[in-house]
Amino acid sequence: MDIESARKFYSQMLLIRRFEEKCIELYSSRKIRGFLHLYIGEEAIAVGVMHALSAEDAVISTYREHGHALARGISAKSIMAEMYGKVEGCAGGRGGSMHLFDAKRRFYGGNAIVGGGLPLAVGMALADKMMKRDRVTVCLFGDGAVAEGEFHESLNLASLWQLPVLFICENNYYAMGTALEFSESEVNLSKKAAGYRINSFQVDGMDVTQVAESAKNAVEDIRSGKGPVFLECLTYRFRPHSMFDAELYRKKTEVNAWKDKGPLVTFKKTLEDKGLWSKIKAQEIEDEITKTIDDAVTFAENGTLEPISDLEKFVYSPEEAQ
Amino acid sequence: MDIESARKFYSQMLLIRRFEEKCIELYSSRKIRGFLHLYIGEEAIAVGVMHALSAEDAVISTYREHGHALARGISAKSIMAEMYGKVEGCAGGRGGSMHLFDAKRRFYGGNAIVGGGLPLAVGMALADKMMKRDRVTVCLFGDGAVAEGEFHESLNLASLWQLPVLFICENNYYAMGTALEFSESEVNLSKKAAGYRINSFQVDGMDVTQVAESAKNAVEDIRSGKGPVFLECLTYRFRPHSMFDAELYRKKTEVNAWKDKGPLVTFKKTLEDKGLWSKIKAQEIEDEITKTIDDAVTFAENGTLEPISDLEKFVYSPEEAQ
Amino acid sequence: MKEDKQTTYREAVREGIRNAMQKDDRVFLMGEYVGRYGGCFAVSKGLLEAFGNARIIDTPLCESAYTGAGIGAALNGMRPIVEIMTVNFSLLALDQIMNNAATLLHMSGGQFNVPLVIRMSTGGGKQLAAQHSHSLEGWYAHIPGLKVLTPATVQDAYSMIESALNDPDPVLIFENSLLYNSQGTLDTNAKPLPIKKAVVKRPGNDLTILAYGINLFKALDAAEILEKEAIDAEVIDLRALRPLDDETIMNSVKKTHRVMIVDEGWRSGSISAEIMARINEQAFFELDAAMGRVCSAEVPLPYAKHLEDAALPQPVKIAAMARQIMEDA
Amino acid sequence: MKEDKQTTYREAVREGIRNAMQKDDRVFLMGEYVGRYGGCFAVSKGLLEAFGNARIIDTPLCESAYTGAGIGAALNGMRPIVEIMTVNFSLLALDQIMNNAATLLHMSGGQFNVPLVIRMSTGGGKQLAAQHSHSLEGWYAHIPGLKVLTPATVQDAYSMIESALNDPDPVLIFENSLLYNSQGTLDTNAKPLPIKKAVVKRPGNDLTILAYGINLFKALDAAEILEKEAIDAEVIDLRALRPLDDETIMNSVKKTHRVMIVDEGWRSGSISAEIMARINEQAFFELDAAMGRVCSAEVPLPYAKHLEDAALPQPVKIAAMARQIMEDA
Ligand SMILES: Cc1ncc(C[n+]2csc(CCOP(=O)(O)OP(=O)(O)O)c2C)c(N)n1
Ligand SMILES: Cc1ncc(C[n+]2csc(CCOP(=O)(O)OP(=O)(O)O)c2C)c(N)n1
Ligand SMILES: [Mg+2]
Ligand SMILES: [Mg+2]
Repeated sequence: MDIESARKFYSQMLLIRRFEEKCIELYSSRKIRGFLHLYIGEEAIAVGVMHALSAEDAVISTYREHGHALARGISAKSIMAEMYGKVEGCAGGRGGSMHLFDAKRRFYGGNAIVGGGLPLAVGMALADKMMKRDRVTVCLFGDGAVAEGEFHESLNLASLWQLPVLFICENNYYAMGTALEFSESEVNLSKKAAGYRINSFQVDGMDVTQVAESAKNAVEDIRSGKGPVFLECLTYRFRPHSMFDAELYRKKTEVNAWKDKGPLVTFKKTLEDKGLWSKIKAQEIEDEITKTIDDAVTFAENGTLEPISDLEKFVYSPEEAQ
Repeated sequence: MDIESARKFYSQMLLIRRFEEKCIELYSSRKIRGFLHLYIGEEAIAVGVMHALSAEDAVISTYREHGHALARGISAKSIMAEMYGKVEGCAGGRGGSMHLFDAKRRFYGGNAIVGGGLPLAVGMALADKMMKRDRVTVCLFGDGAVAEGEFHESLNLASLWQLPVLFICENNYYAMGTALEFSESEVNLSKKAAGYRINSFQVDGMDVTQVAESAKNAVEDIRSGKGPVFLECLTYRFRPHSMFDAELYRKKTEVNAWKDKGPLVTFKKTLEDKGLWSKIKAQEIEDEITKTIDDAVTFAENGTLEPISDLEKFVYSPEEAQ
Repeated sequence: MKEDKQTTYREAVREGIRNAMQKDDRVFLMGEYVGRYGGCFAVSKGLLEAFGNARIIDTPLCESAYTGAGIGAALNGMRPIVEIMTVNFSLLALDQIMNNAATLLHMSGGQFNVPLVIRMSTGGGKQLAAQHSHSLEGWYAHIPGLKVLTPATVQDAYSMIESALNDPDPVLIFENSLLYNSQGTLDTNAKPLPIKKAVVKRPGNDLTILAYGINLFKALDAAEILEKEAIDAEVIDLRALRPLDDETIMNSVKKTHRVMIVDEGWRSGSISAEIMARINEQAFFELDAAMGRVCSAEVPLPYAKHLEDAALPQPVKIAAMARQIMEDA
Repeated sequence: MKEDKQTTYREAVREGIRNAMQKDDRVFLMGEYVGRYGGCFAVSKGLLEAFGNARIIDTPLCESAYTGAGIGAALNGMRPIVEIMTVNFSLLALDQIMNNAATLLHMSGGQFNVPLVIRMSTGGGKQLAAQHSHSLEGWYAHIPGLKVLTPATVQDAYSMIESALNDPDPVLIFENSLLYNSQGTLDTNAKPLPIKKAVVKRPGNDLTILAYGINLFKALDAAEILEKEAIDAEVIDLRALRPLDDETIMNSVKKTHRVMIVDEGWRSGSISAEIMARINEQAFFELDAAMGRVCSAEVPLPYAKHLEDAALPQPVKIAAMARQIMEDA
């Protein structure tokens, strides 16, 4: 690994971590409202996967997507403004935490219906294939989505039609309060995906380099026309499902054991082992991130509220387009 | 095989065949209307499967269910009356060919939404398991249903909760005009089911004894608490999908090759080989069936039409029950 | 549960379920997170401990299959309560609800009734945006074969569980998620009102305001505003959207001759429209003014608080509509 | 396709699709059996041969995923036409339609529009019973973000494909399966009427009958019956259920002062109710009589012919309602 990648991985993961820690604060002070699903513990996946994409590729995500959005390059400012419900937000303040969008970065949301993004990914990829464009569509979703019918229908279509989709299953072992073993008769999810004749792999979702490499290989295979790929990334969310969750369904000891394997500590250790840790200048990164986040909060605070008279705007496209 | 079973199998299969041949006639003379999906070619499955059930077991079927209904013991009379839209029909004339029902025989329809019966079967079996009743629910569906999300969700639940369901997939290689290879990325459907950790088997759906035996074993396993079983029965429909089908999607030669392997010819050959053919007195059976069907038609012809004033009856249960 | 104590709506639903489960072992609860998590709105908290995981069943994420499984279990002698987290996700189960639950009895010529209860949370007001905030109960009321209940009070939150379970046919119960923390008195011995019975919550002479669910309280607030302007509004809690209690509605119209409806569904094709249509059909010449309605704006609900507030019915908007109707003609 | 020749509705839809596909390679057709089978109602027969299987795509049975895939393809620059065999099966795709197609533009703050066309057959009359016969187009018209078209004539069956594809937002087209064999003249050079334009098909002075789809013809038949009784009905083809053409409707009400609606949806919560609500709101004092509606009976449609006929709107029922309205007050 070169210093540049090391620095990038670390700083992106740390940005996500710090950004969300700030979100917790802002949620408590009621600046952010609605549902807030934190990605803390899972940062390596977003960073590793987005690293493998080009600007032309497309991303479809879930309601737990701050990390995906940040790693895709959407600014902390516009994400924070979104959570403040301001016009300057990446969805104009209409989406909030669960519905980040960014046309320029080909980030198609922010889908809060579990499994709802998978058919969209199939269609995006179908369009690329029809138009012979050299693009990949990445679709992220959780282990919980695997039980939904749309998972089944979408994986079948993607494989049947050999579409350029990269399926990223973020298996954090829980869907809200239900452990995987109570959701799935077959808990090996990559095996499940292989049943659709899709190339499937299980990767350590706590290891950013492993995720990045697997994603890179997958994207290469997809671009070379080998059809869709499914990556199951094993991970864990350190925080409750959302801000309303008493975590009755799992033990503190389990959570703590996973925290010890967290993406930031693991990566730090790797860098130390390779003698790269001192070279990435962690404190500098930390300081930059502090500033980025402060700026984001200021930006959001100073943002504007959409006039109420615009409420019905964009239910349909503007008249001139119709 | 004893003569009794041989006679039963043969006469049930022939009844279904002759009954449907009569249906074609009656459809042409506009006595039967709506959609009419014929089972001709697939009779061995209905007969084999129903043979394995007790009166306490339940059946959930599709729109191609004349054979299932007859083999389950619903009278030709009440089925024919149903297709005539008469009160004496097994659904009071409200269902027609696609919606045969019979509470006494625990025949829960006649579901015309592809895949729509699978969740019902899961729930029926769940109830039996909760109430510790020694019953099996059989759910029949076609290869086309396998692509639907409800297939996936239902198989997962049945396996996860170890429910007493027997899934019978009638794989006739086509869903309307779409051959299996254009529907499924994995065309081995029993393998697909096994992916849910369900005991799954592929059987020759043209061979009534093989179906009967496999179903019997499956039902025994289910009763002994081993969870659901999936049987993929390989078969073929000799006729078009419904009465509106130009069959542009398959070749006459293919159809004819399958006809040579049809359940009646195959079974006749088996009986001949075993020296049982002459003993079952095929002509007697044929005569009995002719009479059964004539009687059914007469019964249906003489049936009564429900008064129009009853149109809204049974949208809700009668007041006294509410 | 003692009488007359202040009880939350959440507790009332829970006690309604507990009561039913104690009385009848055919009753069970099934849905996402009803057990180990304690219910996504904490409604079923403690029920897993009380009844065990054979009767408080955590399902995987598969709305269609577990709703369909509820139908199957109901067909096979049980009295299931299926919980769907929010009405927004129920779209995934609509095929089962309309094509099976609502049709089986009629289609089978009366042979197979479906005694199933489906509970879902509904409504906006929590900044959950466009995929978690809709109010589709009025839309569901279009479907023959279903009954649609909308408990607004703590008492109804409790009693309607029993009414629904006693019904031989599928009943949908819509609980406004914003009401779970509301409080009221609960009499667990009270005999449930008939499902199809609207209730006059505030008698009045000048104008009728029809509402249900959380909007009942907004309508009552509006009535207080109007009272100060000497407009005497009659406020009626519809309680059920299917069947509608035409009799209570028409009696009020005959008294006040002016009427408006408040409802959180999108305006076009709302249950308000149906009520207007019926009043037009059954009491047209009783009307002294055009009827009015206050519904949600026809938008996928936005996240930003000020926009969400603007999109939903509010007491001031209700009062304004009432004034307009009073001035008409 | 020559002008003025008699064309079937089926051919008109097909030529509409062919025309669009020839003009724009972003257009493609996707659905169950649209290719090798020739379309379940033979609408797309011949298109596979003309355009190949990259643009005429047979899907497996998975309504939710292929409808969602249509949305995704639309987001990614295509102009998909998704065919769902009948509206009854579209319930399986409702989550995609409401939570994605209808909301994405608003929810994304205007960034992502969804130029998707979904065609479905609708309606009863073929004895297909309770799971294949419903008319849910009026119900779909409740959803903001969608447009809902109901071509009744051969010309509209053709032209609306173009109108729908030119629209930047999701458009649902409902084709009555009973109309596919109907005939009419087709002018392929005619400029399509705006989507939101109701058309007076028969001017009249005594009473307005609003209808759409196949019921337009039943309404016209009723008008002939009424003519013999010296009742001069104005018959209007609504053409679109969302948006509704309030202006044309109100202009007619102001002329005739009596109005009824014919629609094949279930009565409660029907689009007829919404139209009544709007007339009440916008033209109440123009009305000389209560408005009337002829809808489908509130039953899952039965198989038996006499019962199905009884459940659906029919010219004699329409005429009877018209007489009643003429006698009112
Ligand atoms: C169709 C649907 N059902 C239920 C929900 C409520 N819900 C939101 S997140 C969630 C859990 C999903 O778990 P998983 O897919 O594992 O993702 P994770 O939250 O673990 O990242 C549920 C049930 C929903 N949003 N959509
Ligand atoms: C959800 C749904 N989609 C489409 C249809 C229309 N349809 C009726 S039968 C059929 C083919 C089903 O094929 P398969 O499951 O293989 O059963 P087969 O007809 O071969 O017995 C289709 C698509 C339907 N009834 N339900
Ligand atoms: Mg998870
Ligand atoms: Mg088949």
